[in-house]
Amino acid sequence: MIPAFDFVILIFVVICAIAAITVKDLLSAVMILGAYSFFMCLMWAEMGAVDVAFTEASVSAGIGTVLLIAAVYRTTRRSRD
Amino acid sequence: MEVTLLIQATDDSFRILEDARNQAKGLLDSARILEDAREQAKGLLDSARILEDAREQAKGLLDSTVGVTSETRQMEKQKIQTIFQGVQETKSGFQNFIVTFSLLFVFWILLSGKFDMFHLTIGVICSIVVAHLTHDLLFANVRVGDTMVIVRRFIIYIPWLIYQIIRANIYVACLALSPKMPIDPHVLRFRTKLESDISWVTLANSITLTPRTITMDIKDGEFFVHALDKRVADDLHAGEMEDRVAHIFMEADHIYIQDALDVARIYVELRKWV
Amino acid sequence: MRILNLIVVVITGAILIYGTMDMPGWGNPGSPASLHVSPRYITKTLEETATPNMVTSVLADYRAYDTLGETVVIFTAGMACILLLRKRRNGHD
Amino acid sequence: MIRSSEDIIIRTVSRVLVPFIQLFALYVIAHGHYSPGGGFQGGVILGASLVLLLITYGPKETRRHISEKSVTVFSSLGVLIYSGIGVICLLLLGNYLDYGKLSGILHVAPAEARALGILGIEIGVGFTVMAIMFSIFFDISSGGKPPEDEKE
Amino acid sequence: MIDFIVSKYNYWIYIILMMIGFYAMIGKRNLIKKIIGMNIFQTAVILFYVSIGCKKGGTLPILEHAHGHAGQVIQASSYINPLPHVLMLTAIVVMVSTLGVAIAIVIMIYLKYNTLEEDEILKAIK
Amino acid sequence: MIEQAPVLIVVIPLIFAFITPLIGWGKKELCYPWIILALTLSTFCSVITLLTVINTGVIHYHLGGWLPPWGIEYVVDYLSAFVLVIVSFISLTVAVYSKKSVEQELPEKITYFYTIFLLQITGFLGIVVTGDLFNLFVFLEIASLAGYALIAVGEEGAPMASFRYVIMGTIGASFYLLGVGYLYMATGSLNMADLASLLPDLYGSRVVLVAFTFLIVGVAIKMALFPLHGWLPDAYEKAPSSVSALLAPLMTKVAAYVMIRIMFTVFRPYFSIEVFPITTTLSWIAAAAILYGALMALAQTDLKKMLVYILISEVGYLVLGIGLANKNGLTGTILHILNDAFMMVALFMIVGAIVYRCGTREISQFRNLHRKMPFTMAAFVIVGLSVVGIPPTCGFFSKWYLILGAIDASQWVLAGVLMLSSLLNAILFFRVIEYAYIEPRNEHDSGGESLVVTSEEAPLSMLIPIISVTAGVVLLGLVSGRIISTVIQFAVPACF
Repeated sequence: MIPAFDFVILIFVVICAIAAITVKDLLSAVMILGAYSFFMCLMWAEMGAVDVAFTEASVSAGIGTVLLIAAVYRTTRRSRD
Repeated sequence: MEVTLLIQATDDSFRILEDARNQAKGLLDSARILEDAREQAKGLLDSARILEDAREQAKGLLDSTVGVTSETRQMEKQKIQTIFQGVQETKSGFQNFIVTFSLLFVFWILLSGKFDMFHLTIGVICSIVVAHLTHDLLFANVRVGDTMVIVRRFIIYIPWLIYQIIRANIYVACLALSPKMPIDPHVLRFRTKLESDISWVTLANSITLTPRTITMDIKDGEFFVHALDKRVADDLHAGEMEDRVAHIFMEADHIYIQDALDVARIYVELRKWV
Repeated sequence: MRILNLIVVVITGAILIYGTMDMPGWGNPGSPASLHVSPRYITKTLEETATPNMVTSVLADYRAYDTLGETVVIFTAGMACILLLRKRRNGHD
Repeated sequence: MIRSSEDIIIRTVSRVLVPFIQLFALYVIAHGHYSPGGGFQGGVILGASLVLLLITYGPKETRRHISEKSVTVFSSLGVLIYSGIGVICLLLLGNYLDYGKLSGILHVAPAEARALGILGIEIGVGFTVMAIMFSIFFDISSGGKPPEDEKE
Repeated sequence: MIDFIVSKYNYWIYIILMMIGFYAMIGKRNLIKKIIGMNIFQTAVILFYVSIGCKKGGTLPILEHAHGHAGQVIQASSYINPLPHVLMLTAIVVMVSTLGVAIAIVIMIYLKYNTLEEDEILKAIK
Repeated sequence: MIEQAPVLIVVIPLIFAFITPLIGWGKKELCYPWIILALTLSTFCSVITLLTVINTGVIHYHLGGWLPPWGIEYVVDYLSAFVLVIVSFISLTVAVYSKKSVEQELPEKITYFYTIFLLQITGFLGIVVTGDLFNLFVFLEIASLAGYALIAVGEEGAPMASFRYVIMGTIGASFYLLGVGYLYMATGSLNMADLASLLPDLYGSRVVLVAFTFLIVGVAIKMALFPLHGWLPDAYEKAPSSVSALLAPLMTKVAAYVMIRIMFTVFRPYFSIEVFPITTTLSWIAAAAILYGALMALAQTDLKKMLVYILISEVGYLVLGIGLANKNGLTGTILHILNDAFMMVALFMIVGAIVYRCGTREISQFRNLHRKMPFTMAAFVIVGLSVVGIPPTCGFFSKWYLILGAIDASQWVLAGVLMLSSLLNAILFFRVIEYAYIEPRNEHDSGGESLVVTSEEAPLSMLIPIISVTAGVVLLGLVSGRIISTVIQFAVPACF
């Protein structure tokens, strides 16, 4: 556990989270969410939770993002907020 | 009166004679022109024959220089021979399966690193299952019976590719570090002699892996490559990489075994008829 | 409406921050969570389940029933998606 | 939405990669005892390889490899393996999911029997998760239209 | 005071993330945005659990030398607490299942009303 | 095999649910008898469990053979055995009832509908039987996910209602999970009994206070307690009729059970009464819920919507008993879990039957319904009387205990609210009965037409559950004294 590294990732995670809910284009929001999940998983791996990180990487950053992208393609990219 | 008539007749005959002479002259002239044309045609034919010779010579030259593909051809010839002689079914599916299985099992051992009985057994079982499910995927468009050779050649190809990558890296570093930055990016477009999609992709990925060039698109055998400067483009046109990829997948400048197989079937039919 | 939502969110955050005051420090080896139940998982896993990865042994043995529940959750979700979205192909089911 | 992809590079690369992805998934399932991973992660990776096939080759080609019926069978089979192991423990007069009792039929020490029981349920979880992840993606991407329309 | 804040920075970040997700869930009008908020919210809870399990001076929860040193005594303090990780594996699964069902419902809604904005849908239902 | 009964209650429907899709591929018609079989077995096991508990006391079942703080434990005491029997019996009834209405509403999705239906019930049973906080969360999620899916296949507007339920339900579940995490952080344990012995030393800690708050708020969202009830009316109104007949009685009751568990088992009763005085607040919120539900129900013209608001008011009764926190109040609540489950399932089944035959739920179009469906309407009248609280029926007794509890706590206002709500309910039901029974006088022309109305009773598979539950409503009223003396007085936490 290196606090400085940890801290940088935490800041990055917060930025990604805010961006994901403010971006108007849904596809971008979904991609940012994927990045968010990935940074989250990086942080967990760094905190020693390798199994959780592995699962998060394969589930949230992988399948979850794919499902959301499929949904966005299936519906629409536009959003009003 | 009589004299007048005579003179007139003589005049007329003279005129006719004159006309005839003129016509004969014209005919002679045209005949001479024809003669000339014939001469020229003859020359052309000669030159064509010379060209033919030159082409033959060039072909022979090509054969002797591009020695890399001759081994392939030899092999294919033998195989075609057997196909036509025995007209037998090749056991391609099974061989594909075996090759896929051994590849996957090697991959498993690399991942696992455990050599006790239990884990090796699991590895064998998993490899068999996956190979059974996907052997038609891994070698989908590859011609019959060549998988062993392809894998061997591919493994030999990798060190060369790494060497190319290192060389290109140094080159790009020199370009970037030199004070003038003499880069001249442009898009190349060329048609490849490769034929199957797997060889296209191998070539495209090799091009992309090498720094300074990126494959942007492939459309029906036409490559669009982004290159960093002119020298790179010349390198690509020289086509060493293409030749090597062709060598791996046994393509270009040889007979297809697949075709031979097709023809063999017709051949058998014909023999029945006759 | 938006203000109301914001107020709810801020109140939740405030309660959480209030709770954080009494928490043991981050990564403290003496916190109750690392003293009460978990030591047995760490020390006995090899002897009782022959599995060096504690997460696997807890997941699939000590708390296997949770994992069964987890698998059922996945199964439910899959069946739910089929129920909601899949139309029959014409004729046969 | 899903039809087979036109791009030759994607088609070929995914074709070559799928066997290796699947083998890696099986490795993750089988080595859950020693390294991070287990049934769930491996199942998700297996499902992802099927999703890759689906988005590059389209539903028709994918159905040749895994049909809708076998998806349903697999998803039920996985949970049945899991709960079936539990029921076997019940029949061996243990409590539900008490793998230690399996040593009676496997002829190994109780701890080893537990390890084998763990492997068994990981396989079950892997089956279910693979089938369900694929099925959820299939349903969402076909989006309520019968598959016939998607086949171009 | 600074020490107090710094020693628990993980918890502060998790609270911030949770508030972001919570706000997106109840404040945003777009259905996909709500789902994204849901994801962030649940991830924040998972971050909290993982932070509980953390132990300074501990290594990964996988025993080293599993076979060679059978007689060696295993110190509980030298490994990270595995229990929260197990719980969170389950929670992640629950998360993705909820995501799948929610997306399926959103697609049903879109097929019927052709929009993803909550107020427009409510208007269409009325 | 008797000692394995607690786990079989959950595992039997689980395994049957996994096989249901495979059966559906073969022959769709077999799904219905299949789930009836599963639920019958499960009900049988739960009755055995209840009898065992009455005879020998609390059952501890260790899953996987691990001892409690390390493994997961099933604890079946009087309260959970009692709720188990209620849940399994009610779901068996609804399953019998569901045949015709599912065939009418979802003809092509029968297989998957029944699969999820069974999983839903499994979720409820798992919540009730477990003794582990995290295991409870897992089964709560199974029940919720199944519920989202079942609601979304309903009529026009159901997907949107279901989506709001998804959002609210996820918030509730995450709050619950967060509360569990705080408790785990403070104590290091997840087992309820273990927590109960560890927590009293920590009651001053802010971590525990926050954990308690989040647990209660999370459960209250799942339960649709008054200010957090926003998702409920639309969701239950628009669900298919057999689904609302399953969810409406059970979801709220199970959540009430969880609330009792958390407040009086995981935490000692004096925590929520003295250390962190939340019970008084809860009882006032409950009173507001009762009045709000009854008043909103008055404003509805749609019978199902009216029932949904009555349900909100019934949730108020349950929480009121918890909030009073004395012996009579809790007895009332536990008795009301039983009675209300029976009354609500009867009412929602009746609405489903009416919709099945007439295709309408508007109260104003119910003219001559007593001629068309005499048995159904008779059942409606009896259950209506019970909801109002007329003595021989069971609804009276639980209200009686609640009022006693309010008097014990000397909360006269709450007792008044209970009386007032009975009055409001009387008005509500009388309005419906008036439309259904009293024929319009001035329409002589159409009077002839009304005589022609032939008896078009609901099909037998619907009528039998309705009539048996209605008989149960009366019967429970008659034997409620015995129920209290054999089960409920032991189910109430010992310190009251």
